[in-house]
Amino acid sequence: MAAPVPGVLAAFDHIDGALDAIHELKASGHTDLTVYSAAPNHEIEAAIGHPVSRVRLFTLIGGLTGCTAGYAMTTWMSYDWPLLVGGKPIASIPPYVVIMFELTILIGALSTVAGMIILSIRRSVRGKPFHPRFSDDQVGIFAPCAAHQADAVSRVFTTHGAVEVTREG
Amino acid sequence: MTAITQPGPPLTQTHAEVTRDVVATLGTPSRGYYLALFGAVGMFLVGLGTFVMLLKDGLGLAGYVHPVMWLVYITTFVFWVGIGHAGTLISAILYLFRSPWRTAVYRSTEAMTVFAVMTAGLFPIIHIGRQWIFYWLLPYPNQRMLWPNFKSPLIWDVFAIGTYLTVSTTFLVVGLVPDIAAVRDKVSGWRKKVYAMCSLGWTGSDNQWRHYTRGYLYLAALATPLVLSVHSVVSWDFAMSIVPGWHGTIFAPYFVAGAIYSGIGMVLTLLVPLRKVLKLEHMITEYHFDNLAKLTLLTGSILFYAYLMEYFVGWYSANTFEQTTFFRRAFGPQWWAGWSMIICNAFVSQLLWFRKIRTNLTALFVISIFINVGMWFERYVIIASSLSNDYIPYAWAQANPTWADWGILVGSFGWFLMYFLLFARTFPIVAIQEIKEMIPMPRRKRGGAH
Amino acid sequence: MRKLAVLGTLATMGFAVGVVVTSRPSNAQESGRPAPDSIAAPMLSASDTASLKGPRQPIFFRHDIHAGQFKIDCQYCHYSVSTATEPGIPTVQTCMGCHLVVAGSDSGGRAEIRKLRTFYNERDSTDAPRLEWVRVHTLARHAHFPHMLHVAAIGPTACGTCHGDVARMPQVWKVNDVNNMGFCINCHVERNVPRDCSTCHY
Amino acid sequence: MAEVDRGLDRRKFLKVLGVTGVGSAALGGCSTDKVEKLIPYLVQDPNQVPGKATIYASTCTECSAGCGLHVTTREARAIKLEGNPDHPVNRGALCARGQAALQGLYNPDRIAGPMARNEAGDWVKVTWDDAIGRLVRALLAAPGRLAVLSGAGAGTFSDLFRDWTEAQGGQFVRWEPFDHEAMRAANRRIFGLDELPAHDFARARHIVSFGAEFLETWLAPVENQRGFAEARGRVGEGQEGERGMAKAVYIGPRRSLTGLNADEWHATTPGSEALLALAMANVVLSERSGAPPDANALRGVLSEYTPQRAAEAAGLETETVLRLAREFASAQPSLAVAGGISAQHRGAVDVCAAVNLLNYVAGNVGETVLFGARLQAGDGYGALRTLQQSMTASQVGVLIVHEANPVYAVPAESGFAAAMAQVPFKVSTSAYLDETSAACDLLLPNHHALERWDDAKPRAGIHALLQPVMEPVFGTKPTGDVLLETARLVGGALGGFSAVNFEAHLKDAWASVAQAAGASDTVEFWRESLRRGGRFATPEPTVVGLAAGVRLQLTEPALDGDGEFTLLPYPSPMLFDGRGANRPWLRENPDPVSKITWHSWVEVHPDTAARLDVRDGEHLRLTSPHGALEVPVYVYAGVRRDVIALPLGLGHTEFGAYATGEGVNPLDLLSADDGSGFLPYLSTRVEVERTRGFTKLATTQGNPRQLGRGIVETMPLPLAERGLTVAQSYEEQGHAEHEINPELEREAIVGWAEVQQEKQRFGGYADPHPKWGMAVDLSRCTGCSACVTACYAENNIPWVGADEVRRGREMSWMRIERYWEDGAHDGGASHAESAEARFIPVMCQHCDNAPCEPVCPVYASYHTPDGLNGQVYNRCVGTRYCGNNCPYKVRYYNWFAFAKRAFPEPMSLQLNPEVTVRARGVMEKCTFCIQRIRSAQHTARLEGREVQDGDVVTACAQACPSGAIVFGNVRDPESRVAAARQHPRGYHLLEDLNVRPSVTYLAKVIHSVEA
Repeated sequence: MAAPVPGVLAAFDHIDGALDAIHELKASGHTDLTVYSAAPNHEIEAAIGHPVSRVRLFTLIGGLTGCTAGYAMTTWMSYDWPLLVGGKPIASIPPYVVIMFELTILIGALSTVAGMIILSIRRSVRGKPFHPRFSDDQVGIFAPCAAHQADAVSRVFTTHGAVEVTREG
Repeated sequence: MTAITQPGPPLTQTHAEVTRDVVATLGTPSRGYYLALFGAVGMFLVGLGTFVMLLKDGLGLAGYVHPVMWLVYITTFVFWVGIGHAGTLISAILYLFRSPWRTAVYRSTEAMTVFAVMTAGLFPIIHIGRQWIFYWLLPYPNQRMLWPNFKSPLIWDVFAIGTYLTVSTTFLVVGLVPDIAAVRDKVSGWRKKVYAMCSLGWTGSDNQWRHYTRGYLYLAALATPLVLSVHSVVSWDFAMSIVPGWHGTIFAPYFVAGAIYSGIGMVLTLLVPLRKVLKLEHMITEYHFDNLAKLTLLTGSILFYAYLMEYFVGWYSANTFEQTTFFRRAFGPQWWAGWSMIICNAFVSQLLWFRKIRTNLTALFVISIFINVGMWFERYVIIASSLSNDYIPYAWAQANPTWADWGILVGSFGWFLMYFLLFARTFPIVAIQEIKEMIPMPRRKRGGAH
Repeated sequence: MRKLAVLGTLATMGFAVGVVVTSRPSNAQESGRPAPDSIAAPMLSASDTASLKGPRQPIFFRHDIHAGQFKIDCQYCHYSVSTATEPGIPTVQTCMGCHLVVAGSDSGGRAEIRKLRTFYNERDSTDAPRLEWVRVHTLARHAHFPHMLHVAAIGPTACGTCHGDVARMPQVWKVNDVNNMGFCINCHVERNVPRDCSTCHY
Repeated sequence: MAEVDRGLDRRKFLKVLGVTGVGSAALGGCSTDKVEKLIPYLVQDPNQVPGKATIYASTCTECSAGCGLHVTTREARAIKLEGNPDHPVNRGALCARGQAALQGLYNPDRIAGPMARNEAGDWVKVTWDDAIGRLVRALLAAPGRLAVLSGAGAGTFSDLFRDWTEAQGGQFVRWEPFDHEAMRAANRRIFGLDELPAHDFARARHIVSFGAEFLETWLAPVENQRGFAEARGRVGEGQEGERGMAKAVYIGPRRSLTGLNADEWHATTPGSEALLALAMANVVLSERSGAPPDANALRGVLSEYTPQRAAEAAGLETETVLRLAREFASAQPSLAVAGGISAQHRGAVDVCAAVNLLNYVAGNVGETVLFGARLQAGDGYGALRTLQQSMTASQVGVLIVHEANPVYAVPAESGFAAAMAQVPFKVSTSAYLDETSAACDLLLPNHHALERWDDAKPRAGIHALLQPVMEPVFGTKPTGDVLLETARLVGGALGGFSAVNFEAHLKDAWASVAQAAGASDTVEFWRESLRRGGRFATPEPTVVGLAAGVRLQLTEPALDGDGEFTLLPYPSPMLFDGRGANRPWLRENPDPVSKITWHSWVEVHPDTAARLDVRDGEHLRLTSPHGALEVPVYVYAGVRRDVIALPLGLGHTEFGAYATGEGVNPLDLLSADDGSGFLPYLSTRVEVERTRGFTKLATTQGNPRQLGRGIVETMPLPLAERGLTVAQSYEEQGHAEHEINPELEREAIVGWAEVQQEKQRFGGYADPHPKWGMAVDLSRCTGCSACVTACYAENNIPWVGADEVRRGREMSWMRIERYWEDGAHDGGASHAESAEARFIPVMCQHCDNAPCEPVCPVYASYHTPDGLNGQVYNRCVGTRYCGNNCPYKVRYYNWFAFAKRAFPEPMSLQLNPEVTVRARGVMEKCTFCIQRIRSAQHTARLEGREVQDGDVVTACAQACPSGAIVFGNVRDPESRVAAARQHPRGYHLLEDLNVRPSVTYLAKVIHSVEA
């Protein structure tokens, strides 16, 4: 396990309390929050204010790669050992569009997943505390902070109705 | 529109209840489940035994005749590919359309998709004459320096089915990850360890959700054209040929509609008993069935239209070959298959105009069985009846399926059900996180922030 | 027909005598004076075959002696190679054409030649022993390889292109996997000759 | 049966085979893990070069026609039989039965060596010395009480056998089932000549057959067929021939293949043929001058045979009889033939005599009926009956049966088997344990005709040779050698037979032939004769006149029994008299008329079938005074309502695995009556009764009608003579315009095709190549199916058996489709009597835009640079998409490992090493005999020249007796096929699909039907 990150972990039953806490912490300079939720939540997203995920770039590049690969593979392979079938040209583009399309989707999808994994790993949750109830019905907020800030942060959490506040590290 | 915008699950449910109820489905299964599983495995073994016989003696064991060179195996292949389509339609297209009713059912339909496509994927291998060299269809570098023929619709099939299987599996797995994490956090012992491994370190952190939701959206966007393309490509297996009764321009939309129709039929067949067995009545409700039934009605009507058009074009073309084919489809030696298809698909689906029937689960189940049978017959008719009387009358012949055909068909159902049952028992069959997304989290103050 | 056979036998015998005569100098190479263009074949006996590459044959026939040392042309024994699709395995009669006269220079060789003579002499008896060479090069039966065209196209080095330098092999082994389509195709691509499927497969 | 040892001597084979192993073995992937052995020849036949075919000339012994053979051997085993182009009878062609002789050679049911019965009556193997010793002791024990029944054709062997028998005071009878006794009797009666004449069909401008199946079994079918095609296929080939298409008329109760090829069929009452022929002769004689002078003497005799009388008896209109007679008279020369086995009723001699008169008064004798040819014939059925009487009377001590199977081929009622039981010692030289040899005491199996020395004199002027083309497959011994060896051991009267063996005897005999021919070098004469296949000369026709005192006493042919239907047994075009029943090629080659394979059937008229309430496949029980049979029905409008027809050839009780217990033998219903010196086949009335039995007919036919799809295009003769194309002919006849594609559309298609073709020229496709093509003249094709067997033999096509044929799985790369043309567009198999048959051989069309090619995922089906539709078996994974997408349905799939079952040892020795044996799971189809193309190209390359027209002849084209098939390079403007492709009658099958086939069909020309 990675070394524990020092900070304060809070659990909320109520979404509005959690949002208020996020806003307040962000206002007080705690931008590096980790917010756990059991389901994606627009309000949390908005509160944290991350830019749009760059996954779409992976999708685009993957898709274009697939399309190109589809074209290149079919055409090259046709000419590598030219064989005539049914009076059609050696490399006949219309049927190859199907292959191009399929590879666009295939590589696009796989690179999207790869993008999701890579991007998620880049901002790792390693060492950050987690509680199983976050995947059930609570919202968890972890604010990494030095020991001297812990009290202030804990206070913000309690004010906004955190059901449980623990200090880590 | 009101029906669609009305959210699915009862609002009284809380996030905790959702987790609890869904995780409960993974508990010790009932005797009924084991019976079903044994039944499925038994059916699979029947298929396996038949396949071994085919490997040993050859495809002649099946009912093929010259010139009906494709029969039950390709029929069943198309049938299973078609089944898959409903899943992707519900999970991807309806996701993009933000249809709220999909959430409760999409996981099961998507699992059905994956297993149906897995089943379908077996058939090209079973069906070819030299099963042991099926990999020659893949473009891999070899010492013979040979490549496959990309002009062949069968190679398109390889790519289409391969892509479809990969993408729909990916889509299913991606959707499962947060739910597995939820299960992980609810169970203990070795199961926890297994689920922990499968959850890929999911915590539901804001960053994970950020990329996840985007990625999921794009996957849905990529899967959407697949729904249309895969069965179009499968239809081109037929439409690209010159067999009368096959080479119709209508085939792609006709097949896609048929695929979705049959897929929803299978969804209904599976969900009606499943929600009972897994006690999910409060999550999968009449509302969902009503919507599924409407979709069935829509695609069934498209199919009805396609049937009419086929006959119309056959007549209008003034092409003697087409005319003969369609005449014999309706009144030839295998008229019973032709009429089964029309009655089961075109006529029975029209019953769904009635709300009473749409919301009556018993009726829906019966209709869904008709749909399954009818759609299997549709492919059988298209394949067997078109091939049995094409251009050269002297070569006409009727095929009669044999035990080897039925054995593989039964086996395919066994194989499919086996996986589906194992899945339903192992992974959340209802998408936990998406249902939670539908249920607003409790607030301290009434009104809320936004 | 019979006349032809007689003529053939006579010609073979004549050739054998010639070989014996011309092989005299090559005896000298054992004393370290190899004849020009002639390859010295090592002294080996049948008991050494196990250590040699290639399958062990019923008669320890030395291609290195016949083709290497004595420089007998491949087509002398494999006579149909330039006219027919099959190169032909020489008949025992062909061997006997020489070995009626040539008895071998060392005891090992003499023993092998005695085996050959046994096969030949007992040819008419009802339970005659059968000479079964172990096949080294086999081509799948769905591939047609007309030997004569390849010999005509490639010329004198044709045999070695696929079979390796048999003239240096005490016991023939498989140098190239001729039953490997890539092996054929490489050559066809290099030489820019047809590689249409139906050139070989029909 | 079980005691018979059919195991063969493997050692012997290996001696035969020598190197390269059995060049067949199924395609089993590339695995070479197995240690294979190479066995060198000890001493090699100098004629055999490994990898090269050696061809020997020989003579066919499958029927009395005596066609010349070219036997192709590879690695010293016969792999293919083709006709000898120098032979005057068959001129290079060969019928299906002749080609199937190979399956007689390699039949696993052949008796492997001499056998005798032990005390318990079981068969035991004995040595040849022992066997001959037994024969010698038996001969010595019964001096002068020897009888020999031989089916061997005329020649040195037959002479030796006769002399050998007679030297011992024995009785020698030469007999074969279809011996045309009635024709000979009639020739005696009318012309005073006891001989069978030759018939020149090619010169005839009008052909009338009174029940003679001259395209299938009558006299020399291959020769007849060639002549028939010549007579009818001259349309549009140069100015002279244009008006030369002969009209053919068939008269008889059943429409045989010959009948189907005729322009008219008259289903006359059985027994009325003589009256009809005489009435025609009467009309001809009275209306036409030019009859030979002595014919005038007939005027009085003939005058009582009026057309009215004949019409009444035959069930025709008087007008029709008059028309038939006038047409016969006006086309000169014409030809009338009779004496077919299926019309051999008790008045058969009268019919033949009447036809003789008809030919005579029309001036055809000497023109198209050529006496002096003296076609070989046996001693006749009467001699067999006499022999049987002496056997019954215990006058025979030793009976030797050679190449005859009387226990099968004579009605059981004759009691021949019982008579045999009276003979203390019976010897058979049969190669098979058939019905007769099974009743014998000693088996001395003869060499197959391809394994032994012999000669043949099938007719005057032809003295052909048979030579061993390979080592014997089994431990058999030539009967000639046995006779000579026996003679040495018996001594005494037989002391004169001094030759060491039959080969020496034959050469001695030929030395005198050489002397007679004035050859100085007898060895050279022998060698040259052997190379050419014999000595061939055309004898001058004998000038014949009417015999003194020609009188006509027609007797109403009597029928046994009082059943409702007249039974018409007819010789099977494939199985002949039953000798082909154990050859799978013949069993699986569909009957040209019924398209049924493997089993027996009974032909019933549709109206009769409706009345009896039977459909195809339902069983009928036939009961005659002599026996009863149960057979599945085939509803066929080509038989009269009061006639039911049954093919001969099946129903063997002993013959081997392929034949025993299969089908029924119609002879069981017949009486053995011998009153007239021949066996009257058409002599019985039967009761029929429907039973509960049902056998799905093993037919290769799907729908029997073309449904207006223009598969077999036809053209009326006048339009064809004007050189119109098929489309123009449709227009001319006022049919809706036969538009394939509108002009604009065609331009678009052609323009598009050009753009596409531009993009095809790449790699190997850019070089100049020939383009192979084929043309089939449907005016010449008679549907005889010789090409089908040729294709099986050449291309290692496995037979599949009745059950698989029922599932349509026959592998016949080339099939002869037979359509009924009766105006009906669909419906069941039954058709109107007026239906015309249309035959068309359909094989892979090698389309330029082949639909089968682009759908193959692995390029197993692709286009070769030389325009072939290639099929790479080893690349095929078996998706069968190509088969679905082939509009001609000419791709055949190996549903099982058919080849394994079809080629048991030693039949596997017949496999053509040039052609891959297909494994299960792969698609196969006609390759245009690509092995022959490649072989010709190899030869041309070694010789440094181009392949020339005629270098490549496909197996089907080679075998075709009608010369209907032409093959060659269509890019060579000089080639015959290029000319055929330009022929106005040329069309492509399903042309509107724009698949551009390489096979061109020439529309069938028909005489206008309005007559």
